Amino acid sequence: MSVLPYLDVGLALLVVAVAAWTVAARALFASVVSYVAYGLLLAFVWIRLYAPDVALTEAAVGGGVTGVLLITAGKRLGALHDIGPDVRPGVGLKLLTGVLAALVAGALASVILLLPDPPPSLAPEASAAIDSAGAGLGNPITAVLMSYRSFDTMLEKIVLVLAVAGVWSMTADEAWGRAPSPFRRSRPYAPTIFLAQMLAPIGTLIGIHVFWTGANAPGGAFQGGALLAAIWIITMMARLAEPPRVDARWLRMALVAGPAVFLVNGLTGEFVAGSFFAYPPSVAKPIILFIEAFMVLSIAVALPMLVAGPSSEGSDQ
Amino acid sequence: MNPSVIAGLTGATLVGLGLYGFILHPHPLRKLLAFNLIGSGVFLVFGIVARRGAAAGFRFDPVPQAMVITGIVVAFAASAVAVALILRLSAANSDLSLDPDARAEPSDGEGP
Amino acid sequence: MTGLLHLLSVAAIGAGTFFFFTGTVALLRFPDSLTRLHALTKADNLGLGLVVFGLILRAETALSALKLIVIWALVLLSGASTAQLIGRALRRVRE
Amino acid sequence: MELGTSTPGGYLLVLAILLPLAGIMLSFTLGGRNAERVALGSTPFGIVLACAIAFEVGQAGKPIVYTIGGLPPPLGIALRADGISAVMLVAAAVILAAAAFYARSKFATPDGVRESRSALTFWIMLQAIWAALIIIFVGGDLFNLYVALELLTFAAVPLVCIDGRPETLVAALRYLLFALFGSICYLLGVALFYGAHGTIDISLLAQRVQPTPVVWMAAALMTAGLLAKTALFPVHLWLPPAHANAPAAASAVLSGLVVKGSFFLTLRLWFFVLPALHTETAAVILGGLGSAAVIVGSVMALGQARLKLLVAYSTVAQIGYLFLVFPLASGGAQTWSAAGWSAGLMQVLAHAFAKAGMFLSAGVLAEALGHDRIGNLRGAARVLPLTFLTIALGGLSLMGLPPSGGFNAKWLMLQAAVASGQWFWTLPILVGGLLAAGYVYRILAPALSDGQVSLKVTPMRSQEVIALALTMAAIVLGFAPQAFLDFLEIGRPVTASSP
Repeated sequence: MSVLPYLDVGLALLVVAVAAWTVAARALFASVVSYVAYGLLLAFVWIRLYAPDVALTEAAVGGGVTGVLLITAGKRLGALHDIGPDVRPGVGLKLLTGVLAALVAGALASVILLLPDPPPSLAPEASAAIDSAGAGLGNPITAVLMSYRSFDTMLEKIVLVLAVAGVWSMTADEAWGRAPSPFRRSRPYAPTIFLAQMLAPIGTLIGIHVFWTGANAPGGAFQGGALLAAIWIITMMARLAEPPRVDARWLRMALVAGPAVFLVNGLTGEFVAGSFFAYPPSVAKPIILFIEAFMVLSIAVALPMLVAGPSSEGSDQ
Repeated sequence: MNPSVIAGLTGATLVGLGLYGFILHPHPLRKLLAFNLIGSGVFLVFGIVARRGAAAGFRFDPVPQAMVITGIVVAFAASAVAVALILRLSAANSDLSLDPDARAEPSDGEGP
Repeated sequence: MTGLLHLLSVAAIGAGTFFFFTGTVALLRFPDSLTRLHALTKADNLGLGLVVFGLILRAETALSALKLIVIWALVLLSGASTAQLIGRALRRVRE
Repeated sequence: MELGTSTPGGYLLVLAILLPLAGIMLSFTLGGRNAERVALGSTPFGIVLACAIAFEVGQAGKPIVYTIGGLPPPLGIALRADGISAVMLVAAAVILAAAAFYARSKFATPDGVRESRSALTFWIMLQAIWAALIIIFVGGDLFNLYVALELLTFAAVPLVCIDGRPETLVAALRYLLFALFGSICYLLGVALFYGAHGTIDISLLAQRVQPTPVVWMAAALMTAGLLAKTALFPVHLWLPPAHANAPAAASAVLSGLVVKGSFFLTLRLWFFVLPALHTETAAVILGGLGSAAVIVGSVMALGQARLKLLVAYSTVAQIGYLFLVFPLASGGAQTWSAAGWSAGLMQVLAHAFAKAGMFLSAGVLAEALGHDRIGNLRGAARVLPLTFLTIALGGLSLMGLPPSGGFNAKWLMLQAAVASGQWFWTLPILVGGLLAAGYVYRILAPALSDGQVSLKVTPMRSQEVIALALTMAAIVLGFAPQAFLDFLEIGRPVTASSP
């Protein structure tokens, strides 16, 4: 076991090196690719911090979905024009910024080393309370997300809806209502289609599995939803499914389903459990799973819509 | 050195690297990447706080970890909005060489 | 029996790691993208296969062994597909 | 003071938040004209709820609290409304309702179209700003407030570039980058607070905070992030193009309310979370930056050629005054400190109403004349008397002349500065007033002089009246009784602990 610290240091150095390359790379596209690799590496750091739930999220979102988003964006920008006249900052500014960044990082590092010992923690409280309010959820993260901080979780889903509305608002007026066509430039190759056909059923199964086990083991609504989202993105890339029109009623309903069910349940909590956003203890687990199922749906729809971008002219022809 | 100290130092370094890129890079997409580096550094700080808080049979404090998951989702949403904005801008305007300070001058008439 | 299994598992994982290592060296040292791709896919598939095999020997339940096999199959699938895609992209660039 | 249990009337806080959230989702799902109907239909309820909360707070004489899910902090999330939250809730509800009714004509879905991009975006984002502000005003949990700050950003940015012109896109992108940077700094501070004290509930933190390096670092990071979002000098550069390029109704909300959201959190941080720290240095730095903002913003406003940009730069200056509250109200239970506190809040309110009214007037003017170049305004007051009356009244409050909320604010600030012996803060207040007089004169002088101006479009009387009503609110604040100032003290930590 004595090899682990070296692995930790090696992993940390690798993460920092890839991050440094993301900042330093001259070409935009190289930087984007480097960032995607960075997101995947980061998932390992999270595993080492005993945070498998975060690792799953980071791998699915930080590496996967963000990767598709940035690579498509990088490709489009690269196809249009690279960064016009070279306005590279001067050496003086670089030096100044470098010193500033180093100061901030140094101050932060020293403060982190100064964090109090023994560390304060809500783990005992969470552990004590987990059976009362989290009602039989073996995964403390899911209990915290769905019970103690349910308000945050609902707001976060509304942030997603708002982000979708914000992305759509970047449409040209003429194209409003049409479907996005993010991948129109590339005709799908046979291997892409094959991959999508193979992955779609397996991935869907794994996504639902991750959501379902999330009640007791690492996983949960967000991670499961993100996997399903990734599957939909791949099928769209393979042109096995076309993105829907942004004014499709079912799409809008799917997007708000999660937060809406959450909100309605929060309101009824006042009458059935004595407080807004409270669950009646006897049926807390089924209710939480019920809400989470709708959140999976919303996430699985929202992430691909965020990646697909605004609707564009020339689609729907 | 235990993993949480290493991760903490990594987090601080990432914040520093990201800050450097965020200030210096003129290209908005590069700024966005740098912003995401800062973001993951900040999440790592949450991560070590959670890891240090191991107690009561838990190997971590679930509260900060839950916050990180929320944070990652929000950061992704932010990236998506920024990318849509950048792409729209590049389609509307052939000149994407934004040094934002230089760019805004004609529209708002502020001095250099 | 456990001793033998343990030995076998370590040997398999060690061999897998070796293949990963050679694949990485090849990625860094080979002259062009196609040969790099070739080395990488070979090394990864075989390397991961051996690691997965070594881990299956240590798996506590049949389900976790099955999960390991699924992981290997998925990586094979995506690795092969991406290699195809990169190869095509390279050919298009050359033409 | 009980912090962890719900008080009577606490449920109103949840309802106030859920109303606009439900509105967002309904508008988004139903789409088209329904988005407008939902937004307009919910604003009166919002005003009623805000007034009810203010009434409950006044009745109780102390903050009203709601613990969500019946789960008290530190594990759960608490909502708390004190005097300043209640007042801000009412102000936000009124200004948002005014902006919504003002915007009806511009963001109506055209006939024969099922749904238009700009209309849908506007009505959804307006409600989202509203929801985010309510959470910011009543939130008791620093991480919950982070999510609200992000909600505010995501709602405000699309409003800036809603008409899609390249310069608005650049302004929106710049705004977004600044705002994201601000949030991430804030979030890092939250992480450090949790690491140091195991809670991020404002009241619990206030009891536990010690002046350690970790806490100072957290406070510095959060303040820096919030300043970037509030556009305090020297991180103000994003504000003028963003606020000036947005449609008038959006500008009114952005300038009047949105920047106040992050300022409000700065207040919460220093006066509610960190009273245990010796904050003189921080207070002087914030006050100094504020003073610089007053001077720089006013001077820049003097040089603008377009009305909306002038008004936007005036926002930069007026934000500066807000930060004088940090040195002027830092005296604990001393009398001058209370004056400084009232002054700060009075400035927030007076500026919110006056600036919203002025931006709406600028919108009427630009619509009616087809331009907003100050150089071509000769004689415009004759064709748009009501609009120029609004601008003049708003200007009165910005300059700080009696009777107006702006005068009250500056008068209290001067009193606090003199009484506390910090006479140097009187300089920016007085100079800023003179400069404000200068830029208001620049608008009014040509408009009142002789000249021929032709109207391209007849202004809508309802829009002019809405703008006038908002500035009248800023004037009426000048007659605020002592009871109103006492209300602002409800729940303020220093006064609660003083005998």
